[in-house]
Formats: sequence, C-alpha cells, structure tokens
Amino acid sequence: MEPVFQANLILSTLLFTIGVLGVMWKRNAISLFMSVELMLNAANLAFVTFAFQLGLLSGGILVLFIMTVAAAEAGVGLAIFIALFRVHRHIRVDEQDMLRG
Amino acid sequence: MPLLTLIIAIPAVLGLVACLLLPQRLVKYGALAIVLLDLALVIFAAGRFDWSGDYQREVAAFEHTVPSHFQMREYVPWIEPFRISWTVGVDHLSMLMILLTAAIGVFAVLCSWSSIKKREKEFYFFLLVLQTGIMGTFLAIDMFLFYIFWELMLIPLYFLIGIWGSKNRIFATMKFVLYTLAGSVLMLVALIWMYYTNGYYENGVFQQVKTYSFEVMAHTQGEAGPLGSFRGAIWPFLALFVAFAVKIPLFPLHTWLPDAHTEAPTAGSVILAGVLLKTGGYGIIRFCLPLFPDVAFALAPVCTWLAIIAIIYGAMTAIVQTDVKRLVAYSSVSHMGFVVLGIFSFNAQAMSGAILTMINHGISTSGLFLAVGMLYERTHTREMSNFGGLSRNLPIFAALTMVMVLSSAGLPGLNGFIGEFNVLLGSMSNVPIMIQAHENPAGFAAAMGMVEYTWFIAALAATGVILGAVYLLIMYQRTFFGKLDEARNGSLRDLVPREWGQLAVLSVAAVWIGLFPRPVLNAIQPATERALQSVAIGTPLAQWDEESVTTVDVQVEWADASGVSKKP
Amino acid sequence: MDSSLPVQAYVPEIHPTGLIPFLLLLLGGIACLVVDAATGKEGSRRYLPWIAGGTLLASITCFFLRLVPGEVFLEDTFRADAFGQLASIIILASTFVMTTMGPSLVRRRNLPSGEFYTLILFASLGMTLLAISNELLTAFISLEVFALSLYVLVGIDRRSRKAAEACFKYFVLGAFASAFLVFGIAFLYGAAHTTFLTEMAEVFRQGYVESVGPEGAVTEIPVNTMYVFVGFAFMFVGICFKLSLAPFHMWAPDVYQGGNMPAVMVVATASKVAAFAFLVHLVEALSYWQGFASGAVYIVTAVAVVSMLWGNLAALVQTNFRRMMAFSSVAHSGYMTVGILVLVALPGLMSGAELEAGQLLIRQAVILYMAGYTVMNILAFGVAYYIGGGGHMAAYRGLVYRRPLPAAGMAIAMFSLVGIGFTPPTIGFMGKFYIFKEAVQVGFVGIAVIALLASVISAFYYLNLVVTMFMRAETKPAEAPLAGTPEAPVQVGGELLARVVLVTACVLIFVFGIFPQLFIGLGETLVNGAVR
Amino acid sequence: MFLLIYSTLFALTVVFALGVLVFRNTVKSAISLVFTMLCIAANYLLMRQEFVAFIQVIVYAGAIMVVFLFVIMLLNLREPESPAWYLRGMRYWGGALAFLFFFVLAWGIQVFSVADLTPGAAALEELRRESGQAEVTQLATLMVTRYIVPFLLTSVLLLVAVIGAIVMARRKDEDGRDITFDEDEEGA
Repeated sequence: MEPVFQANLILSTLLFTIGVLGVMWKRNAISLFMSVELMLNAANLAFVTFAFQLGLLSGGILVLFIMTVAAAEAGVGLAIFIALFRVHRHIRVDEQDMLRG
Repeated sequence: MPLLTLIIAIPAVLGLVACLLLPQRLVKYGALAIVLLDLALVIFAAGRFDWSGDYQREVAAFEHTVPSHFQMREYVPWIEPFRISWTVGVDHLSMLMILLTAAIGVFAVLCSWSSIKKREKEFYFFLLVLQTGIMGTFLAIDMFLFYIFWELMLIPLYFLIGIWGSKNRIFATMKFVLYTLAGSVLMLVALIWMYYTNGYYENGVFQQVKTYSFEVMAHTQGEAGPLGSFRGAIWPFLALFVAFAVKIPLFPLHTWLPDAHTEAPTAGSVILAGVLLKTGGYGIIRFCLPLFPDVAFALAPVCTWLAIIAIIYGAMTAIVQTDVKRLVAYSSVSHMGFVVLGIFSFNAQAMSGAILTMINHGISTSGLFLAVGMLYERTHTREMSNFGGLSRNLPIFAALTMVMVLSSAGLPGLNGFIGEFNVLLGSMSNVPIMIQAHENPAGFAAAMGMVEYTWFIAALAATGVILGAVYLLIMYQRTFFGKLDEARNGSLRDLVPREWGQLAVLSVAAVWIGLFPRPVLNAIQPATERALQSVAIGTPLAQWDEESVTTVDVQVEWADASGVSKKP
Repeated sequence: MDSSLPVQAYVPEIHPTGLIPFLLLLLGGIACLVVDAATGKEGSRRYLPWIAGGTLLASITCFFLRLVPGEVFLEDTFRADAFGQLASIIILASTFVMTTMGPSLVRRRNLPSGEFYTLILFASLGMTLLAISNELLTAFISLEVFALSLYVLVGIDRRSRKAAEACFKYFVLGAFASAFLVFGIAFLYGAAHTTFLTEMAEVFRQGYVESVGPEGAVTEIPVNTMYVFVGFAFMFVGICFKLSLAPFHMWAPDVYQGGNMPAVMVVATASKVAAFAFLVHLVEALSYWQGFASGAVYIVTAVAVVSMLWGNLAALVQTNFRRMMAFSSVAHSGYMTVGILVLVALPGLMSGAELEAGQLLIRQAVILYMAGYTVMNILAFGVAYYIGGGGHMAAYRGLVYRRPLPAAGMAIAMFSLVGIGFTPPTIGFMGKFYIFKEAVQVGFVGIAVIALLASVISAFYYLNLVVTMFMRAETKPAEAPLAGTPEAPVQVGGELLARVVLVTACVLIFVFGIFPQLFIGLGETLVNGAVR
Repeated sequence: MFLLIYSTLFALTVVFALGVLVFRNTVKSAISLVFTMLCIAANYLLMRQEFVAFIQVIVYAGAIMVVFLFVIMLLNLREPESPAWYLRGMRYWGGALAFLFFFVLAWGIQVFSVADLTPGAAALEELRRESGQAEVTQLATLMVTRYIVPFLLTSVLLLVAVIGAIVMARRKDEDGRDITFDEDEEGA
C-alpha cells in the first residue's frame, strides 16, 4: 500500500504541472480554465492522499470545500467568458490587447 | 520660552496663516514681517547665548545622561520606542549659521519684492517653509530630526525652482532633487545602522546604546565603540559624507548646482548659495568629524584632494561661462572647496578659516546673486555679451556690486580675504597628511602623492584664489565697463532704495568683517576648538601632540595653531 | 490534531460578539439585495449607498467597541489580534470610500446598484475574514469570496470593452493563483497534518506530529521539510499574484487601466492589505519550523528585490496614470515584502520573549505601512476619480491652475508615495522608515539600500506627475481633452462626503506621519479591553 | 493485483490529463478532463474515500463539466484552436521550466517522504471501527463543528457566485435596454 502514497503525490504533482502547462499554452480561455480545474484536482488528490497516509479525516472535508470553490469559480468565470465573448466574438487569450501603456 | 522651537516654527506656521488670511498684494509684507520677526528672535537668542565657550551641562536623552555643550536645549520625546525626540539646541557653530540664515532670509524676501508676479502667496509660503527647514537643520541635535529637516528643505526648493524658475527649470529641478535624494537616503540608512551599532566596551563587554541623539552618540564614541573603529565606521561615514558632499557640493557631485542656480528665481539662488550649501559643511563639522574621527582622519587626504579639484575646476569652469549666474554658481563650487579644504586640514587656523569662509560666502555670493537678479529684472538677460558699460547709467549699482565682487575675489581688507587666507595658511600644515606621511611613508598618503610637502596643497589652492580674481574681474569688467553697446541698456534705471539697501547692508558686513575680523573670529574660535577636540579623540592626532616631534620641520607652526593641546 | 478526534458531543467555543461585525456585513449585503428588489431603480440608487456605507461604518464601530476578542476565537478559526483588527479596519475604511464613490459611478455608467453594493459588502466580508483567519481553508474560501466579488466589480461596467478585458485577465490569473494557493495548502497540510495555523506553529515548534496508530500506539512523525517548503513556496506564489508582486504582477496594469476607478482603488488597497495580513500570520506560523528561514529567505528576498526594482523601473516609462500607479503598487508591495523578509529571518536570530517583541515590531511596521499605503492610494485614486482624469496624463497638465485643491491633494499623495528621502512628515515616510529600520536591524543593510535607491527612482515618476500638474503650462480650455467623453469630470460640488473623505485622507497622511505611534497605539487600545 | 489496477489508473489519469493539454478541439479537451476526473475518483475509491469519490463524480465530472460543455456549445467554440501556440519560444521555455520543477518535486517526494512512519489506512480503519460511525457521519460532524466557518462561508461564496454570474452574463442593462459598448478610452 505504501508506494501508492508516494506515487499519488507524484501523480498529483504531474497533474498540477500539466495544468500549469495548459495555462501557459492554451489560447482558448475555456481550455485555459479547464487547465486550472486540472490544477485544483491535483491539489485535491494531494489532500486526499495526505489524509489517507496519515489517517486523518479532515482531508475529505477540505476536498469538498475546494470542489465548492471550484464550482463557484466556474460559474463566475464562465459568465465572464460570455461577457468577453460579447465584446470580441471570441475568447482567445492572446488577442486581448486593448489595454496597454 | 521654547525660543529655538519658535525660531524654527515661526516662518512655516505664520507663513501658512499669512497665506490663508492675507490678500494677494499684502502677502509680501506679511512675509517680510515674519522673516524680520524670525531675525529678531535669532538676535535675541544670540544675546542670551553664552559666547565664552565654557558652557557645559549634564543633559538627558531618554535613559541616558551625558554632558552637552548645547545651549537653550529643548527636549521633547517624540517616537519613544525608537528613542526619537524633538531635541534642538544651539552652539557656536549653529548660532553663527542661524544668524546667517535669518539675515539671508530677509534678503530673499526683499529681492522677490518686484520680481515675483505670479502666485505670490504660494511663493512666499514655500520661501518661509524653506527657512523653517534650514533653521531646523542647523538646530536639530537629534539626528533623526536633523534628517527630517534636511529633507524638509527639499520640497519648497523643488517648488521654488520648478514653478518660478526660468526656461529649463523642470530639468534642473529633477536633477537637483534626484542628486540630493540619492545622497540623503544613504544618510538615512547610515543613521539607522548607527542606531543599532552604537555603543561602547565596558570591561571588554559591549554595551549597546541605541540612540539617535547626537550628544549621546558623540559621547559614546569617546569610549571607542564599534563606530569608533575604522572598519565599523567607514560605510556610515561615507554615506553621511556623500549626503553632505552633494549639498556642499564637492567636486564629482556638483553638477546639479549650476543648473539649479541658473534656473532658480533670485530668492531661490540667494538662499541656495547663501545658506543651503552651508548645511553640507555644517553637517561635516557637526556629524562626520566627531562621530567618525578615525575615518575622517584616514580619508582626509582624499577629501583634501577633492577639495583642491573643486577649487580649481570650479574656477576654471567659471572663467569660460558667458551666463553671469552660471559663473557665480561655479564660483560657489570653488569657494565651497575652500571650506572642505579647511575642514580636512584639521588645525585651528584652517578650521576657523573654513567656518568664516562659509559665512563670507553667504554674504558675498548672496550679494552677487542679488545683483544678478536686479540686473535680470531690468534687462531680462543674463548673457554677459548683452551688457557692457552699465556703470554709466547705474553708478550705485556698479559701486555696490564692486564691493561684492572684490569680497568674493578675496581682496585684502574685505571679508573674503580673511577666511581664505586662514584656510590657505592652515592647509599649509595639513595635519592628517603630515602625520600619515610621517608614520607610514610608503602608505596611503604617499600613494596620494603627498609627502611632507603640504605647502604644495596650499599653493594649488592659492591658484584658485588667483583664478577667482580673474573670472570675477572679467565678469565685472565686461558688465560694467567698456562701451555701452546695447542701445536698450542706455535707458536702465538705477537701483531703488529697497535694492541698494540690500546690497549696502551686505557691503557693510563685508567691509566690517574684512577690517575688524576679531569679534567674528572670537565667536568662531570655540566652534573651531570643539570641532578639533572632537576629532582628536581616538585619532593619532592626540598621541601626535604628546610625542616630541622632531622629524617634521613645520611641526612648530601647526602644533601651536591646532588647539589640540587642550585635552577634553 | 484531528487524527485523535473523538466523535462525540462537541460544543464549539464561540465568542458570539466577535462575529458581529462580520455578520453585519453579511446581513448588510443581503439587505442590499432585498431593498434593491423591493424598490425600483431610482429607489435603490438612493437608499443603497446609505445602507452599504452605514453597514461598513457600523462594522468598524464594532471593532472600536471591542466586540471582537483580541486573540484566537471561534475554535481557533480566527485570530483577531491587534494586527488583524487594524487590517480589518483599514479594509473596511477602504471599502467605505468605495461606497462613497459609488453613487456617481452607478449613475454615470448606469450600473446595477443592488449587485454593486452587495458585492462591495461581500468583498469586504471576505477581505476582513482573510485578514484575521487563522485557518488555511477559511483563508482560502474568504479569499475566493472577495476575489470573485472583485472580479465582478472590476467588470461590472458592462458597457466598457476595456472593463471586460480587465475583468477577464484578473479572473484568469486569479484562478490560476488560487490553484497554486490550494496546492500549497495541501502540502502544508501534509507537513503539519492540520490546517490551523496555531496548531501548525505548535507542530513546527516541537518538530513532529503525534499520530495514533492501529493499536493505540503513538507514532511521532517528523515534519517533512520538503513539504513545508513546497507548501510555502506555492502558497507564496498564490499570494504574490494577489499582491501583484513582481514576477506575478501581469494582471495589475491591465486591471488598473481597464477597471472602474472605485473598484481599482479597492483592488489596490484593501485586497492587498487582506492578503498581506494573511501572509504575515502564515509566515509567523511557519517560521517556527527550524530550517524555514534558511530556505524561505531566498524566495522572499528575490521577490522583494525584483518587485521593488522592476515595479519602479517599469513605472518610469508609463504614460498612463493608472498603469503608473499599478507598477508603483508593485514596488510598494515589494517594500512591504521586506517586512515579511524580516519576519522570516527573525526566528533565526533571536528566540523567546525577544523574538516575540521583534515580531511585534515587524507587525507594527507592516500595518503602519499598509495603513499609509491605503490612505495615499485612496487620496490619489480619489482625486483622479473626481477630477475625471482617469489615465490621461494630459488631464493633469496644469491642473493646479484649474482646480488647485485637488491638485494639492494629489501632490500630497505623490510626495507621500515617494516616502523616504523626500517628504519626512508623511505616513509614506514613516511606514518605510519603520520597515527598513527593522531590515537594517536584522542585517539586511544591502536590501535596505536597494529599497531606498528604488524609492529614489520612484521619486522620478511621482514627481513627474507633480511637475505635470504644477509646472507645465496650463491647458487651454479648447484643448481640454475630456470634454464630452465618459471621463468628463464628476462634479464634486454636491458630494460633500467625497470632499470629507479626501480631506480626511490628507489629514491622516500628516497626522500618522508625524505621530505614527498614534496608529500603533490604536491597535493596542482595540485589543486591551477585548472580551478575551 | 492492486498494483496492476493502480498502475493502470495512474497511466490513464496521466494520459487523459495530457489529453486536456494536447487536444486542440475544446470539446475533446473537455471530455478528456471528465475522464481525468473519473480516474481521480477511482483513485479516491482505492484510498477508501468513498464519499469524496462520489462527490467528485457528481459535482466535478457531473455538474461543473456539464457547465463547461454548455458554455462551449453556447459560444460555439468547437472550432479547433489555431496551431499558432507553438510558435512562441517562450512557451517552450515555460514548459521546460515547469517540467524541471516537476522532476525536482517528484525527486523530493521520493527522497524526503517518510513512508515507514506513516500509520496509513490502518489508522483510519481503526478510527472508524472504534467510533462505529459511517464515514459520512464523521465528515458531517467535522464539518459542522471544526469546519463550521468555512461551511458557512461557502454559502456566501455561492451567493457571490450567483450574483456575479448574473451580473456578468446578462444581456440587458438597468433600463431593460440591450447593452451597447462605448467607444471609451479608459474605464470610468
């Protein structure tokens, strides 16, 4: 059982890295935000793994809360994307350049 | 009565009130009344001042009790956890400086009388705040308070030059601000650092003395704390010295001065040259020497050379100027070089010469700037080629300016001569260089190109005096003599009483100091002694005095003059 | 630690009075929604500012009435020491200023006032809770509460394209940052087996976690250094985004430029105060771990130095007032991070009562700086808002000739923002003095010098604005760039409250600048007579 | 057997996560994310966190992702992303840095983890047996006692999210007119 613990942490880190890469590489805001969700999932996996390793209960609670936050963020975020879509008819991240010095 | 606090506060506070209450056309009368009141208070304080030089008493600064020679001391704790207090006091040096400040303040108001036409309220307000800042700088004993006043001088001058200046004013303002800022932030770091490292050794155990009080710090330095050693003190010394050197301004840091002077309104120039530059010299004598005697001693050759360069460079540059105001500005660089030279010669004659030169420079250069301002007001130009033959139409002006020019050039019989002559004589026996060259012939001093031939320094500095006569007389000649070739200069009106009154007062002062220097020198002497005593603690100077020195020929001269034989 | 949690009848220890200011904010927010629904458009525009502003003032009053206990309360979830309470008051004051700016903004841009004021109140709730939270999850959710509110407030002006873009960028980078924050929390949880900062500090102090094994055997699990550092590093990155510290500041210029001025003001002041207060609590807890300083010092130093230098250098070349303020805020966050740096390094230098005294001094310095920063920014943004200047430097040209008092106010704000080396008796000076003094004390002389030289650089662009306002020629009325645009000045004439607020800011800059101990003493007054 | 299942799950998770990264079609990317989340849920099951696993499936894979797909459809974002993204060298550097960071981290976890000392699942089992309560009960108890504040705060968060979503997504302004864009230079 023990290797699972370490492997899970590595898996979590890997998922987080992939999420970071997604944020850096994706042009589409929705894909980008999905990468953020992936990062949050990685954090959740780490929480559950730690809770499992140490025999703690609170890990599950934390995960539940983080899921709620993710849901709230998704709600607002997608609404913001819709608002931006109305401005540009697209939500490509690297073409947002109205604001500059 | 908190006399000194009143002296500091009155210009700014009453200035604010006057600007809020008085109508536009009366503000200048209000400002004049305020500066006159301030002058009266300063004279009153001078009357109550114990000029003998023996004054000393125990004073308290937070939990410490130390002997102090500051008179009329006022002490109010301010930020107690950090031991910051409102401590002001006056000794001989600062007394002379505030007398000068209060007097120059009056001239600054008078010379703006007709030349400032836009936004007079704000102008006089900033002028008065500037006076508060300078007074505070000269009177603060708490070093944090000193820093605050030091910085407070900047803002009003920033506005004075930036709003009422001439064409290039914004460039000049920013240059001036950034130079002084860079210097003074270093000073703040040094002050904080000194706060934490100050202390002394008692039976080999280090006793930390956290303080911003100059009195306490100067006292603990006598006990050879970490700041008393060369390694511990070199950085804070350099930080403080750079801050002061920017203000003086010493050679590599002087480039803000000509711009600031050229662009400033007359009042700004007068205060800048007359008083503000002295804060640098004052700071060195007040803080750098007593707190870091070892470092000051060790670095004296470098400072001496910088002073020499400043003297000659300033004079040479002044010769080629065509703008009268710029010429006077560069002459300031040259004259203030004499001050630094005098200070770092470390003997009584040079030191008293340095202090006197500060005062003389305040009188004569202020006079020159006043004269240039009056000329500018009439002709709206400062180019020398536009003048010539003015003495025909403006005889009073020409005569009074003549006195100022000769005073600045150091003509015997006028004040400039006394100060510079003392500095030259004193520098002929530049103590640190002689001692260092003697004790360590192959060492630092030798590397600086100085062996025992310190007369060489005096000779170099003397070329500055000669060059000074050259550029000032050239300027005078091209402005006042010769043909009246510009037609419009023919219709210029001579000075009104307000104007020639100012120049006359300054001329009288110049002549008086030149002919009867004794009272002033007597007033300066305790300040000189104090400065040299403070620097003698912990330096080879003290031991030097005790040894029977036979190897140096000029020993007799300086040992008599230095005044270090009186042990503290 | 909850591994040994007996699941039984469990009565949480609650100090109900401590929750009153926060409940007030919650109820105020809901009241705004209800009133908005009950009254029409005009009605809500008339009443809601009063409700929101009143709620915020009442909430501040609760702190002054000492209803909030001075230490940890509510099952250790909150730690409302003097620092946290002062931070809360600063936050509430800043959001209060936003409500005073609200009416003109709502009317001018035709905004939904119900949502506007509700979100302000919820944002202030989130920020105050973050400032006093003693538990990582609470901190995270509070942060999300105010972050979501602020995203929406920045983009609430739907008619503005730039606001939409600013809102979008703020949101994307904010979400990215909060993922970092959560990941960091996970690793700290793995290291200390708890999310409560006080327990975490205890664990780090003793160096191991007691864990009950299968047969009741107690195992001592040593704290994993790796997890502590990874946890701190990720959390720090997450917070850096919120604080717009240097490598993570990309959103700041765009949000400052595109968002509406009142929201930007809160983003610039209150949200940073909240994040900083939380960072201070976090670092204090972590710094009990022995090896913490040796590693974390490098991270924090790098961030602080890069922020100070990059923020100031980038601000030099800005031609837009708002972007300039954004980069200047980067630099100011950097100065404050010097305080954090000292906090990180302190346990390595001293211990026991001396350490506590040292930490207290740092907290005082940081809170003073934050108060000063907030006041100065409120003044600067407030003046910019009411003269309708927005970002155009042209709008400030010769301002003093047209509107002398706002120009004077702006000049005071700029001088104070320069802080050290130029304007001694202002709060900007004192804040920097307090922080750099501590930095010098623990031996970071080099960093103090860098910070001070950075503020000399900053003098250049701040004074450039003063030069523009005071020394450049007056703009002819015909050339006035703003006539008829959405940026046309708000008429302050009727808005007495706005004038009062701005004059108060001016006065506070000098009062706290001359007597900084007044402000710090205020914190002690708040806590002394507390319930607990 | 366990190891085989776990390894497969590990591989599948990574593959699906990489799918999120490399699919240029947004819909495919989203579907891939759903599968990643399902894999993570299975991982939770392996760690005996049944409740969390169910919530993961219901909330994440079920609700959140449906919203994502809904928005993708609504905004008609099904066209593939243009392949321009790999043209920027900076992104490669970023990627290299991220992976470097990952390897350092993974190495750290390998080296520094103290697997021997951890009580692991056995302790959790023990705790459950002793208390005689279901996992959900325990979680619920914890949630309304120690974690009551976050629990309450979550409600505020959801309220904020609702208000925010309404504000940002609506089409009409206060007067019921369609929102039109200003040609403004700056925000207000």
